[in-house]
Amino acid sequence: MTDRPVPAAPAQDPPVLRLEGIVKRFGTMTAVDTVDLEIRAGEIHALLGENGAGKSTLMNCLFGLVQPDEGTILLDGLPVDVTSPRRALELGIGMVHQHFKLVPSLTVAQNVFLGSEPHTGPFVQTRTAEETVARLADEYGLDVRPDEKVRSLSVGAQQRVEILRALAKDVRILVLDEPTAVLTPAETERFFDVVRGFAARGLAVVLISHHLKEVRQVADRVTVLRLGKRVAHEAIGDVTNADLAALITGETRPVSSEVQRGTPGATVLEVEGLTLRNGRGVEVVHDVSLRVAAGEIVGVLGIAGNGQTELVEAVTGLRKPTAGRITVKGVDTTGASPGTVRAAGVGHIPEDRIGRGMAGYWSVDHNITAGYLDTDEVGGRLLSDSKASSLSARLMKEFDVRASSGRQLARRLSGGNAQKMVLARELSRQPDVVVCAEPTRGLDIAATDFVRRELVARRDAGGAVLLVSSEIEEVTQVADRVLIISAGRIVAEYADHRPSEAEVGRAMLEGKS
Amino acid sequence: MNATADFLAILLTSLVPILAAAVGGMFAERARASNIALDGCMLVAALAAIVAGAKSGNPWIGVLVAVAAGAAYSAILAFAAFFLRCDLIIAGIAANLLATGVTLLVVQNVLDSPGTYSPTGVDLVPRVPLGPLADIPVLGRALDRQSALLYVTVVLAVVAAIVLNRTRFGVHVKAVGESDEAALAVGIKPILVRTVTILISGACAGVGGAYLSTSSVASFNSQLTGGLGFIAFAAVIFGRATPWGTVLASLLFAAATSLSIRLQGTDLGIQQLVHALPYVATVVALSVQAIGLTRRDRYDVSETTYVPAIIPKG
Amino acid sequence: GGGSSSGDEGSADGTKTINISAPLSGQLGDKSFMDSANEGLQSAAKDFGVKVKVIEAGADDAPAWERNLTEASASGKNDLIVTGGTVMASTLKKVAAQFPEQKYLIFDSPSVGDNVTGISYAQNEGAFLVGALAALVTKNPDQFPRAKGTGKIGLVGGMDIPVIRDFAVGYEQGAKAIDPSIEVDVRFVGDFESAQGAFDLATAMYNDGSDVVYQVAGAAGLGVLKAGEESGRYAIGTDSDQNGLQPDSTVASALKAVGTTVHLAIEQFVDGKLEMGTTINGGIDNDGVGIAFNDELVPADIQKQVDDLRQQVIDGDITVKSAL
Amino acid sequence: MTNQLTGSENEAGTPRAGSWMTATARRVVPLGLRQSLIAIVLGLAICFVVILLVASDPLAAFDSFIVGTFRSTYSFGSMIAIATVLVLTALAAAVSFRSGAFNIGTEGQLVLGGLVAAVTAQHLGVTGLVGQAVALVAAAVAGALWITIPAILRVRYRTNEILTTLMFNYIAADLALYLVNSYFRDETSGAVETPPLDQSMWLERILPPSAANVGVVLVIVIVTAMWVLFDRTRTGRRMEASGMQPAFAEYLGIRSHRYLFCSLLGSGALAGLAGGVAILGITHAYVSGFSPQYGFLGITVALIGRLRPVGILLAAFLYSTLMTGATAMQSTTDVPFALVFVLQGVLILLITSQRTGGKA
Ligand SMILES: Nc1ncnc2c1ncn2[C@@H]1O[C@H](COP(=O)(O)OP(=O)(O)OP(=O)(O)O)[C@@H](O)[C@H]1O
Ligand SMILES: Nc1ncnc2c1ncn2[C@@H]1O[C@H](COP(=O)(O)OP(=O)(O)OP(=O)(O)O)[C@@H](O)[C@H]1O
Ligand SMILES: [Mg+2]
Ligand SMILES: [Mg+2]
Repeated sequence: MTDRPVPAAPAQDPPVLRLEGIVKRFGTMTAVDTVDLEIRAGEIHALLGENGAGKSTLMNCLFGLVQPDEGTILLDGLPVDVTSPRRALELGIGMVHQHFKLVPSLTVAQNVFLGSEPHTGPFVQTRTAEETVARLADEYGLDVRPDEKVRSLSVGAQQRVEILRALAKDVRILVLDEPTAVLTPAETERFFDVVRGFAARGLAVVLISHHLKEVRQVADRVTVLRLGKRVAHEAIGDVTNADLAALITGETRPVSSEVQRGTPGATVLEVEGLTLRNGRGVEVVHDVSLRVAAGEIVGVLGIAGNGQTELVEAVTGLRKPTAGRITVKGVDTTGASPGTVRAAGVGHIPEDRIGRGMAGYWSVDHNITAGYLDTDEVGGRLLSDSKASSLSARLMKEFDVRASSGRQLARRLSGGNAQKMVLARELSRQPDVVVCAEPTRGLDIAATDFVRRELVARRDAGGAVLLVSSEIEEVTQVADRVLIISAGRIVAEYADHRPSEAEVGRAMLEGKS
Repeated sequence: MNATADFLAILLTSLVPILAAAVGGMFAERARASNIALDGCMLVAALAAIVAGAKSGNPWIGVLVAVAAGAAYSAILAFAAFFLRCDLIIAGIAANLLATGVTLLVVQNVLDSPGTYSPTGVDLVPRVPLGPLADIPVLGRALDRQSALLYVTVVLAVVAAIVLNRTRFGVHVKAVGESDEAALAVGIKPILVRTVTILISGACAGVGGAYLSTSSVASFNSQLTGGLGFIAFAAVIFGRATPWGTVLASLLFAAATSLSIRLQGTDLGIQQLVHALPYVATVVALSVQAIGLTRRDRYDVSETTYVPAIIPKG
Repeated sequence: GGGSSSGDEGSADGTKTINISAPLSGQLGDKSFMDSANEGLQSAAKDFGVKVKVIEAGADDAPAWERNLTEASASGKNDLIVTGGTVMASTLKKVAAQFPEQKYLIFDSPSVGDNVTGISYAQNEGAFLVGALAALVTKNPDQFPRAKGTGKIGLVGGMDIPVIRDFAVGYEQGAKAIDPSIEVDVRFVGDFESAQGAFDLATAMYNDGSDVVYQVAGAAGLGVLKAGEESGRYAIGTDSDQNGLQPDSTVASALKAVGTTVHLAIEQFVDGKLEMGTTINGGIDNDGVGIAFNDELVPADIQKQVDDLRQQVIDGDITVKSAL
Repeated sequence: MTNQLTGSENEAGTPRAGSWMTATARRVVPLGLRQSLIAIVLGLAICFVVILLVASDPLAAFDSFIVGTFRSTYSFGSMIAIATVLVLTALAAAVSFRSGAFNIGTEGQLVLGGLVAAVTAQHLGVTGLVGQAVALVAAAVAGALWITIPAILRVRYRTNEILTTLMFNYIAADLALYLVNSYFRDETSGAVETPPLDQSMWLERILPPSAANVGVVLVIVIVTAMWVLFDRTRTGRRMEASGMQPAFAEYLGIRSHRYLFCSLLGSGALAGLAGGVAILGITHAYVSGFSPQYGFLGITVALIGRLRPVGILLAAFLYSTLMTGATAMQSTTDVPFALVFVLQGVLILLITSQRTGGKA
């Protein structure tokens, strides 16, 4: 792809910020490769790219979290070197991170002023801090209570705290790294209004996102990174979604391939009146019933935190139900141990890939063969390394797990490859039931596509797939039946047709169809 | 009446080393830099105190040197953890073992007084007579002629509470304790904060050490802590690394010590078992708390953020 | 380690030097038992021109005692091997059996083999005397201004072990010999090291009414003496003369003449008079054990009363019970 | 949302409410051979510096410290004897470390194990090989029992096992003293010791007069068994998973708690057994202080041996060589045994250092 010239933007004041030839290497791999970028006051500038394309890294250089290996940062045309986040804030550069950087047990005000507390001597002026926060909050229409503990805030509110933190330093350039990833559609809408407000007040906003729709909604211009290089730099008006997708992935392919619907057979997984409590003993799933047939993908769709996690844990034996019944192929597995559930023929692709799905300090071989310990494919009475490694080599090939070798530590795998490794372990034994939660979270388009294909393949091979996800697009495209879960209840079911995103979106939010 | 007073008196004398060390340990723990080497710091400090006291002839110089020594020794821990990048707990265990060895070496080869070092004619840290106040019913008798270090320790505890809850440093400690990322993002250096808290914990343990070797008897022996440092660490944990929690926990364990001494008076014929009381108390306290917590989130599924301190490498 | 050698090559009369090795079961510096043994050895080294090497070991490292003993024996360079402490007895028994040619001297324990001479002390008798004194102190507050006349006395032991119990038995008997109604409060520090612990313990005992506390707690004992000073009561030292440490409150020390007896035994050895397989009994009669009064504090008539009891023990009118 | 907060914090293990006393997230210390070697070299170097500082005759000191052990078959034998015990305590430490919990209480388990070994056979009136077997088994059981409470607390309630096991050391010391005094004391002795064991109960000595004994065979068998268990069995693999990442293990259907519990009991049993071997093989009676900190030394050895059975075997021989060397040094020069403890501390620090270890 060639980097097309920027159309001379009319009546635009000179850029407040220029990045010239920024390079950042991590060991051997170059995360950011001679990237130029210019941001103007009052514009909303979208930064697109696959996972690992280098978006965050580039912005981290700007924000002083990492030091670029080459290149210069010019502010109002003057070269500056941003040695630390502190320095960045002094220069008027603020950043809201992809992963929030808040301290749960501290109050909103304490978080906003963390590191730069207003103080007399060693003592913090709590009142001053809280008053300032309150003022900023209603000035920018961000509602939060300064004295509330961050722990008790919703994700949206936490994000507002992050933004306030930047605003408290009255920044001129605000970087938002995948801000909407964690927001509900409604929250997203409100959020964009706020962002437009910023631009109107002359702030330069950099918005990182994976969602083309959103970008189109708010952005004035867009820059696309691929494999650390800048591949496009456009006014949003001049490109179509298809172009962007192509630029991002580097190939011209429809954003998602249409998936055939399956042909359901006999019911294999059956959940009756399931009731569950969460860690704190609060009932979070109430009397849920569902059934999944062989050769069918049932999508359970809901905004994160509506009981899906617990539901999955219960079905896979990780959490004991307080009421209800679960049967797999007629075998009652209610309250059975995860081992028993597996033995009954259930594969599980967990939501918490890193914490549950794999042992980061184990080699890929060990991780994959861990699913085969009960077979003789890893050796007889005693384990055999040769047998094990040949097995895992086969599966790594089959599931396209890219690693330097089977002996590479799993934690060094990229997110997508890690997920593929999990698939290799879970799907290769052809379980009759596959329970997967957020299987493509944080994956790029290619990896996402791969994972979805595998699920469909399993279905077509007669497996029953329970797909729990909060991504409307994913569920509506892959699932044969869609259940909407809200506040721990199934509030809607779409059996006969694939619902439109608008339909389910409303159901999810309103908690009824 | 007097019995109670005497019980309290012993409780307070046993409290000093535990509380002093615990108060410091609290900071470290709160910054997620558990200092399990409190015992070692105490030991080294105790030796420093008595030597400095003996050479300078002024017990307070002894105390100051002890504080310095405690901090310096804990610096080894910080060095190991943040420069050598050892696991903090293991480094702590090592530091304790090292302390025994080093003190023994110094006593035997530098001070040429094998085994126990008990120089004669060293002035001890003064005791504080209450004068007329001593006649206040229970408290008067309990507090009369307690070591000045008791008051130092109490002040330490109060200051600690204020620092942790009211100052910027306190906020930063809490922040680091909960999320390095959050701290880094606002330019707080976690390693720096942790190092400081570890130094603080060492310094406080130093006060405890000085108490052990120069408050009642000018005598040092590489066994003299008898695990007090670990009890202090337990107090931190039992106190949830909160100021008042730590104080209460320390009081509890001091009470156990005092009780074991009292019980020996009533001849049960099991003196040696009674002697174990403080240690038993520690275990019981920790268990009760842990059980309580598990009760509270008993529906929790297993810890997903678990990584062991050591794994054998291929 | 304190390898403290002394004495010069080849003694006065030009015969080859006698080598003595002394692997101990503990460490010096307790200002008491071990130290006085060491004095005996060093003085002997001076007086008889023998070569003495003291080897310490951790008080809690039994295997090392055995190693040191065996190493010393195996080297064959030592004419006599001196060791001590009841704890050492069983070890020496094993080792001595392996080296029948080697000569051994063990203090504070009876002989444990044909090639071993033992020196045992009737510590219970020494304790008996100080027990009597303690009783007299609490009975005569008028002569002992710091005493409250509570009729209660105490003993602080290092650990609850037989030897210490032996002290306790004698101590109690001595007290009862003065007045059967005397109460005796016995407590243990739990180790022989933590002086602060001993201090707190003793303080508690004074608070509970003891007028005098007798320490049998090794290095920790210093805490007891100090507590006596602090609490304005009296304390009694042990093994060697500790009256000087707290002159205003230490009324006496029960002596265990380890130093002199060891010195004596070595002298006999040098003169070839030391009989192997026998045990030298150090009791009240031959000053193996005794009492050192603090004359500043203890009036003559009190001393007299104690000495009478002493005489009765020597004459056999009183036999002091033992816990061993 | 908590995910958002703890997000990429997992490894640092952001404390959840009350996680202060729960033994959770730690940084991994991969133990590499290179590390062990570097550590040993540096450690010895430091010792030499110390010796140079304190010794009046450094050369003699070095000499006895390093080669003193190999001077006589006696000291060599003593070395073997110590190593025999160290291997067991080290394995005890290794088993618990590998299963993700720190059993710092090996000392206590060892002491009680030793006591039990010294008395059971006598009291059951069995002697000879049977007696030895009974005694050793009893010792192991005792060790296991002594860690049961901390183990339950750790497994069921996430109580900080480091503290509980440590406190149990102190309790064990008092308990042992009490038991010996009131029940098992050798009446003929003034010391705290049980009556000497019947000769037939002694583990056969292989290098008399030194304490080296056939326990060494037992140890080699156990080491082999451990190696197979860790590296070649499914149980071992599952154990490792449970230790390394309970959540992952559970998810795979492994009862991680069960494995952790068993590992801890096993750890205790090994420590107890070590006590038994020390009694039957070296002191032939329970003598208070029969253990020169075998338990803690075991931790060091386990780390030098990279928590792997064979490594531990080698490390144990190395370390006990230094210990006997130190004894020799102490008796020939004026450098105290304490040097060993210094070395111990230094070694642990250097070995678990990720800097000397470089990349995982
Ligand atoms: N600290 C680091 N060490 C090594 N590699 C890193 C580090 N940080 C980022 N990388 C690598 O640099 C590349 C770019 O990472 P970056 O986070 O910028 O991608 P991204 O575009 O933000 O992806 P995403 O959309 O998932 O946030 C990735 O391959 C990543 O693995
Ligand atoms: N901390 C790290 N240290 C070393 N290498 C790393 C690190 N993080 C990532 N990498 C390497 O960088 C490459 C990309 O990592 P990253 O996690 O960004 O993948 P990604 O680009 O996000 O792909 P995916 O979309 O599958 O997540 C991987 O090959 C990985 O091995
Ligand atoms: Mg990624
Ligand atoms: Mg990113």
